[in-house]
Amino acid sequence: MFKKSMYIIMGSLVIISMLLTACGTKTAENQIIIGVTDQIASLDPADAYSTHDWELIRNTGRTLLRWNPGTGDLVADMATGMPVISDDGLTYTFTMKDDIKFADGLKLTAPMFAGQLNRLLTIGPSCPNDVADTLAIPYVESITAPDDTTIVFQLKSAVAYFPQLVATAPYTPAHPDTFLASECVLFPTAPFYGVGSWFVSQFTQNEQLVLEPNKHYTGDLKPQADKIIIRYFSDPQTMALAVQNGEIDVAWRFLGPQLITELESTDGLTVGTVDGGAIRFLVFNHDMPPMDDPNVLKAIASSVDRDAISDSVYSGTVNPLYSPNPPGFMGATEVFDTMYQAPNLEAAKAFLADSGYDETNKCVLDLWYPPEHYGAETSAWMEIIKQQLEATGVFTVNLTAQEWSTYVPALTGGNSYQGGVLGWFFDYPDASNYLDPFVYNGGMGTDVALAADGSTFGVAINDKAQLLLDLLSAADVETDMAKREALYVQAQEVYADLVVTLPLFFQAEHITYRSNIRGSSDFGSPETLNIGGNVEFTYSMLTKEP
Amino acid sequence: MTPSKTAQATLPENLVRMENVTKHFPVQSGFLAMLLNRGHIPAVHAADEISFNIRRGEVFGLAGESGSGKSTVGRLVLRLHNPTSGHVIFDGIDLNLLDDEEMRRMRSRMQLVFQDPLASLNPRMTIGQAILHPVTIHMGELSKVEQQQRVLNILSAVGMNPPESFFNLFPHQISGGQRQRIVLARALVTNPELIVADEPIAMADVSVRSLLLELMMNLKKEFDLTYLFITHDLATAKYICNRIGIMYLGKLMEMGDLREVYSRPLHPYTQALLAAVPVPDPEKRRTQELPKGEIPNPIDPPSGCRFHPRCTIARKICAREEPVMRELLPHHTVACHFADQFK
Amino acid sequence: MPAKPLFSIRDLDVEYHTRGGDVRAVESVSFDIRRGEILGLVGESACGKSTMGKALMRLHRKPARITNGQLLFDGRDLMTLTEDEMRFVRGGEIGMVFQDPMTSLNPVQKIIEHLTETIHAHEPNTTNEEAHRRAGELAEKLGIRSERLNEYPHQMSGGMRQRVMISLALALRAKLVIADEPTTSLDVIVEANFLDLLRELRHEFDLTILLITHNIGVVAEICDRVAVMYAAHLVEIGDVRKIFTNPKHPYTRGLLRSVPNIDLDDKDLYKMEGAPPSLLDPPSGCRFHPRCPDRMKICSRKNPVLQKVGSDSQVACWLYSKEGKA
Amino acid sequence: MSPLAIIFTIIGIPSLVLLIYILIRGSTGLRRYILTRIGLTLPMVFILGSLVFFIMHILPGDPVSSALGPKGTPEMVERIRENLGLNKPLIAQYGDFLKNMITLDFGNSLVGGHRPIIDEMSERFPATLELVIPASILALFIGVIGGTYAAARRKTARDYSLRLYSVIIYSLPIFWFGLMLQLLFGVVLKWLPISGRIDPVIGTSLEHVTNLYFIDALISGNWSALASVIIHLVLPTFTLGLILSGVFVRMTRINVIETLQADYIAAARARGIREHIVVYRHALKNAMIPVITLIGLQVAILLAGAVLTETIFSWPGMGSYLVLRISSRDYTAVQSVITMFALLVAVISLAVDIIYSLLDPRVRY
Repeated sequence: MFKKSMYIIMGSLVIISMLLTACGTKTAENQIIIGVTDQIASLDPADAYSTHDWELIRNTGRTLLRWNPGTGDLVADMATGMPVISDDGLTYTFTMKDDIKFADGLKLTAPMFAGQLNRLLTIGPSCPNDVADTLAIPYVESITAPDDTTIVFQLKSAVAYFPQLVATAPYTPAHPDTFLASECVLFPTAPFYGVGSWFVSQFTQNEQLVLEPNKHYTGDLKPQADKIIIRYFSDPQTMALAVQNGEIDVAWRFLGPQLITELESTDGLTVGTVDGGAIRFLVFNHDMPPMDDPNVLKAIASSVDRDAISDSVYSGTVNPLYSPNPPGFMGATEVFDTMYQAPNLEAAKAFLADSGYDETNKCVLDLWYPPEHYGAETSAWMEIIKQQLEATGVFTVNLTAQEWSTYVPALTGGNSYQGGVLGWFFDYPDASNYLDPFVYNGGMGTDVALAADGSTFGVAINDKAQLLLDLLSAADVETDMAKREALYVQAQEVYADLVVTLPLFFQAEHITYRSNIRGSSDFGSPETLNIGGNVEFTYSMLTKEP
Repeated sequence: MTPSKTAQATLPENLVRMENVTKHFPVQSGFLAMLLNRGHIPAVHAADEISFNIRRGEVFGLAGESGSGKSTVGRLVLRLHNPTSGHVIFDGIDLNLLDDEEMRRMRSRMQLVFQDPLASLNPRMTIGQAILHPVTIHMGELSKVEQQQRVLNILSAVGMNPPESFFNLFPHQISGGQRQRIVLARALVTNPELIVADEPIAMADVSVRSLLLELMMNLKKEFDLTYLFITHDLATAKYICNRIGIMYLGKLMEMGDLREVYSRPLHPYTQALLAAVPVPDPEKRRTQELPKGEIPNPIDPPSGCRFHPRCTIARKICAREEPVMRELLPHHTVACHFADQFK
Repeated sequence: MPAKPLFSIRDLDVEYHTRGGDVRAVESVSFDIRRGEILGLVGESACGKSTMGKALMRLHRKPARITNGQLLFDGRDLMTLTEDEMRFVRGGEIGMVFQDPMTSLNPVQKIIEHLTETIHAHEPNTTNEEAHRRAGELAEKLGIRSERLNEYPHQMSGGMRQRVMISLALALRAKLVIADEPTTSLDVIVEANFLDLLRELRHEFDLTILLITHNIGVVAEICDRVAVMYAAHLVEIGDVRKIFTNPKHPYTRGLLRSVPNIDLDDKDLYKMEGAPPSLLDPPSGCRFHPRCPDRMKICSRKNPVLQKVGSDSQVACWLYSKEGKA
Repeated sequence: MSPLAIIFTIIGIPSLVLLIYILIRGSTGLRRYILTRIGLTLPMVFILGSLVFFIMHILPGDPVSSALGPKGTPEMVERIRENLGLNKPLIAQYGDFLKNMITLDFGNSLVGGHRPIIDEMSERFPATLELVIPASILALFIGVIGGTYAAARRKTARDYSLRLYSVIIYSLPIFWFGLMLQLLFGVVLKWLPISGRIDPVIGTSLEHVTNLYFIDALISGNWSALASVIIHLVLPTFTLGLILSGVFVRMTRINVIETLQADYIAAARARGIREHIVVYRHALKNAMIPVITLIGLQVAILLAGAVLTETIFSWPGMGSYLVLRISSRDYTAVQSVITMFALLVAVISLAVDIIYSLLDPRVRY
C-alpha cells in the first residue's frame, strides 16, 4: 500500500513539473534579460553614487554631453554642441535642443533643467549617498537658465575637465513630479520617467527592474528591444548558471575571474572583455613610520612583481599596472616600470640600506586588506606580495585581514594604519580623477598633503609633495590639451618618485551573453555589446535574434 | 527535653525521633507559578504530621501501599528532603539546625539502601571503586592501604568471598543478589549507625530474598545497626521488623510491636492490608470482602480520616474529623474513631 | 479420561540470539492447558516463563525464535498457521494481559478506541454503533463505568487499567487468556480485588487462564494447577493442593519454603543456597543440581525428563525414576 | 495595506481564532500555560533584541564609512552619522531602538537607500515564507514516511539505504547540493529554472498584493504566473527540504523504533491488530509526539538553511538580506531581522507546544 502511493505521488510530481516546465519557458522574443549582482541603493540623480545606479540613470536619462558607446568620445547629447567657455574658464554656456521630452510626454525646458540641477546643489548633501559633495558642489557656483534653451554653469574655479563632469549621471534631468524639490526620492514608485531612451515601468527591489522604450525619445540611441529586464542576483555562481541555461540573456557585473574562465569555454555564450578602469593598488600612510621614509616606499616599489600576481591568482585576466593613470588616460606612461624595474631585489636592499635597514635590523611593515570587498582573491595576492617583500631578506610583513566595515574607517580616519589595499574606479574618464583624490587634502589616507583649513588642496608634507600639488592643480585648469598632457607626464614622475600609491593591476570588466544577443555595429566595440573603456552599458544598443 | 545541637552525655534511647514532621511537595514551582496561583501552590501531601521513634538497635518497619508516603518519610529521616515543618532528631541532634558541612559529616552516620541495585550503582565504576568512594569522602584520615583494606573487609562481611575477586568487576558482571550485597556493603563501609532500607529486597527473587534478609540481620548484629525498613510487603516485614508503622496517604494509621499489630490490627486499613496478602497455602484461600477502590490523589486528600472513602466501617464523623493517634493498647497506637471495637 | 485439553504444548524450544551466543530461554517444554482451568506458571526471573507466554501466541519478536515444537490449540497446530491466520487467533481466541497496565495501553488512544479497534480488527463488518454497544456491555461486566470509556489510560488507576486489559482480552470472547504477571504492579488490596474479578470472570465467560507469575501466594490463592519452571525447563506440574502439600521436586520444595508467610506461627524462612544459573552457560545434566540438597551422581550427567508421579502430577527429577535410584 | 500586514492578517486571524478556541475549550492548566508562554515571549524577544543591539554596536565597524568607501571624507561621514542618529550616545540610541520596538516600527536601514525596514521586510519576509513552508512540508513528508518505513523494516536493506540517505543528505553542504541540482536540472537537462521566484517576463504581469507570489498568482487567476512560481519553487524547495529531511528521517526512525518496542505495541499485536495499523496508527502517532518537539527545535536550522538556500538561488528573502546587512553593519536591519526570526521561533515553538498538548492527552500544564 505504502509503495504504491509513494510511486503515485512521485510520479505525479514529476509529471506536474514537466508540464510546468513546458508552459514556464515561453519568453517573448524581443525582451532582453540582464543579470547583475549589484543592488540598487538610489535612483535619484541628485543622490545616486554607485556604478549600477548610474547605469540605470544614464539609460533612463540624458546629459548635455555624453560619451559615445564603445569608444568613450565626448559628444553633445542634449546640447546642440560643445559649450562656450568664458576666457577665465569660469562660465560654461550650453544650448539645449528643443525636442527633449520625458517619457510621459512632459517637455524639458532649460529653466526646468536648471531647477532640477539646483536641487542637486541644495538637497544633494542631505541625501544618504551624497554625490553632490564630490561631483557638483566643489565645482559649481550656480546654474541658471536665461531662456528656454540656454543653460549657464558658473564655476567656483576653473576646471579643465568640467565637460566630463557634465556628462556624469548627477547632471541628468530628473522629472519634477517624481523627484520633488524638497527631498531626495531614492526609490520612486514605478512607473517613473526620464528623458532617456528608456523608462522604468516596473520595479521590485532585489528582484527585477523593467525598462520600456521612451516613445518621445529623439536622440540617436533609440531602443532596439521591446523591453529590458534587469534581474538581481545574490550570488555570482547562480548568475553564471542562469546565463548558461538561458534564464538570462546577459550576465553583467560581477562574475569574478574563475567563473569567467568557465563561461568562456561554454557553447552558445560569448564573453567580451573590456579594458575597464578598475585599478588595484597599495596605499601608504606617508605620515607614519616607516612609511614616512621614502627609501622604504621605494624599496617596496622595487620588490613587487606584478606579473606574478596576474599569472598565479588571476590566470592572466588582469593586467599589470605601472602608472597611476591606467593606459589610455591622459599622460599615462609606465613610469613605475622605468623608475624601479621591479622586481629588483638588489635595488630594494640598497634603498633600505640607505635608511639603515639590513638582515639584522629588519623593516617591519603592517599591511591591511579587506578579505571580501575586492574579491576573495585578495588574500592570495596579498600573500604573494608579502613573499615578494620578504624575499629581500630585510622586510618583515604582517598581513591583517579586516572586514570592509572596519577597514574603511580605519584607513580614512587618522593615523591608525601603515599601508593597505584599495581599489579605484573613475567617476568621469579623466586623468585628474586618478591622481587628485590620492593627493589632495589627505588623499584617502595617503597623507601626502594634510588637509588644513584655508588651503585648497591641503598642506604638502615635503617639497616633492608640494611640487606634485602644484602640477596637479595646474593641470586641473589647463585647457590646452598638449600642455595639460605634459603636466600629467611630469606629475606622474613625481608621483612615482614619492610612491604616493603603488599601482598593481587593472581589472578588465567582462560581459557574458548568449549568442543571439548583438550590440550595434554603428558604434565601437560591438563584441562587448558596445561597452567601451568607460564601462558604460547602453541598453539601446542591444538586439536579440530569435 | 529540648533538642540541642550537641549530643547528650548519655546516649538517648531513641536513635531517631520524628516530631510532627510534614512534607509537602509543590506541584508547580517557581515565581511564575506562585503569581498565577496567587500564593496558593497545590502540593502533594507526601507526609503529614508524622511522629515516631526508632530505638537504638531495633528494626522499625514502615509499610503501606504505593503513594502512602513511606519513602518520603525515609528520606526525611536522612534529611535528603528538608521537612516543611516538624523536627527530625538524630541521636539527640536536631538535623534542621545543622549547616551543610555539619550535615555532610552527619551523613556518614546514616545511610540509604535503594530498591533497585542496578540503578543505584554507576555502571562505569568497578565494585571496588563504588565502595571506596564513600571511604575517601568520609574517612580521609585513613591511608590508601587502610582504605583499600576496609573495602575488602566489608566485601567479605557481606558474603562476597574472596573479596579480591570482586574488586575489579563491574556491576553488570555480577548477579542481582550480589549487586544488592554490594549496595549494602557500600552503605556499611562508613560505619553508620542507621540504615534506611527502602524496599531493599523487592527486586530480588524469592530464593535470593531469604538469603538477603538473613544477611541484613547478621550485619545488624555485627555492626550494631539500627534499621528503618520500608516495604510494601507485610509478609517480608514480619521476618525482620520489631515494630511497624502503617501509612496511608501521608498519614501514620497504626503503629506498634509487629506481633501485636499483626495479631490484633486495630485500624480497618491494617486489617484490609493483612487480609489481602495472599497466603501461600491453597487450603487457606481468602473469603473476606476487601475495600474497593484505590488510594486517592495525594494532592487533594479526603477530609477527615483519609481512609474513610474506602473504609467498611466509616460513619459521618470520619469524613468530618480527623482521628488522632492514641495508644489504645500498650505500645500500640492507632488513628481511628472506632478502633475500640477491635480491642 | 479427562476431556481433550484446550492447548497442548509439545517439545517447545525458544532461542535467543545474543552477542554472547545462542540462549535457549525455553527448552523441550511440554504441557497441557485444560479447558476451564486456571493454570499457574511460576518461576523466578529469567527462567523463561514470559518468553514462553509470548511464544504461545507466536508474539515473540526478533531475536527470539521458536526452533522446535508444536502448539496444538483447540485441534490446530498454531505453528502451521500463516501470519494472517495467526492474527485472528490473537485477540480472537487467545487474549493476553500484560504485566504493566500503565505501558500496555496506547497513551494517546481512548479506552473505547482500544476496544472498538480490537472488535473491528477481527470483525471488520461490525458497525461502529454495534462495536460501541458491545464495548459498553463488556466494560460494565468488568466494573468499568461506561463514561470512563472515553478517558485516556493515564486518567485511570492501575487497577482500572488492568480491568481494561482484561476487557480487551475478552472483547472477542477469547477461550484462553494468558496473563503475564498481571498483578505485579498492583498494590495488595487492588491485587486481591483483581484476583476476585478473575475468579468471577472465569465462570461468567467460561474462561481458561494461564497465569504467569512469580508470586507463589497468588498461585495458591487462585490456581487449579501449577507448573514450575527453572532455568528454561519445566520441572514440575500438577494439582495446586497436592504440590503445595507435597512438592516433589527439590526446587519446588525449596521455593515454597522460602516464600514469606504472613502467618505468625511461621518463624523462619528457608534459605536456598546459590542463585539461578545463567542460560548462556547452563549446568550440565539437571540444571538445579548445583543447588540441590538431594543431588545424586546422575544429576550432573543427565537431564531428567518430565514423568508422571501419582495420579495427576509430573516431575522432572531423578529421585522419582528407576534410573536415578539405580 | 502593506504586503506584510496582509500576510500577518492571512496567517494571524485564523491562528488567533484557533488560539481563542483553544483558550476557551482547553483546560485551565493549558490556558494558563499558553498565556504564560505568550507573556514570556515578549520579554524574550525584548532581551534578544537588546542583545543584538549591543553586540552589533560593540562590534568594530561602521555602516556609514563602509557604505561610502574610501571616497567619504570625514566631514561627510560625520554629517551622515548625525542624520542617522549614530552620533548620539549609545544609551540614547538604545532608547530610540526600544521606542521603535514598542511601536513595531523597525526604523530605516542605515545603508544604501535608507529604506524603511518595514518595506524591505514586506518584500523579503514573504519570499522566505514561500520557500520555508513548502520546504518544511517536503522535509516532514519525506522524514515521516521514510523514517517510519525504515523503522518498520528495521535492519533490512531498505532500512540501511534510508539511513545512509539520511546521513549523506544531512552532511551534504547545502550550497554544494544546491549547485549540483542547479547544474543537473537547470544547465544540463534544462528542465527547471535555477534562480529567482518567477520568470522575469511573466513576472511583469503579476500584481503584487501579498508578495507571496503563489497567493498573488492564485487570487489574480494568473495561471501562467502560478505555473512559473511553482516551477521556480522546485529546486530551492528540494534543496532545503531534502537537506532537512535527513534529520527528520533519523528522528522519526529512532522514535518509531523506540515506540515499536513499547508494551502497548506488543499488546496491540496480541489483540490481533493488523501490522500496518500497529505501525502507522499506534507507533507513528506516539513516535510523532517527541518528533514534533524536535521539529520545533529545528526551526533555527531551517532558518539557517534558508539563509544559504536563498543566496544560492538568488531568492530575495530574509536570509540573504541578513547576510548582506551584517557585513555592512546595518544595525537596524540586522536587529529587525533577528527580532523577526526570534518572533518566528517563539511563535512556532508555542504552536508546537500547543500541538503537543493536543496530541498527547497525558500532557498537563
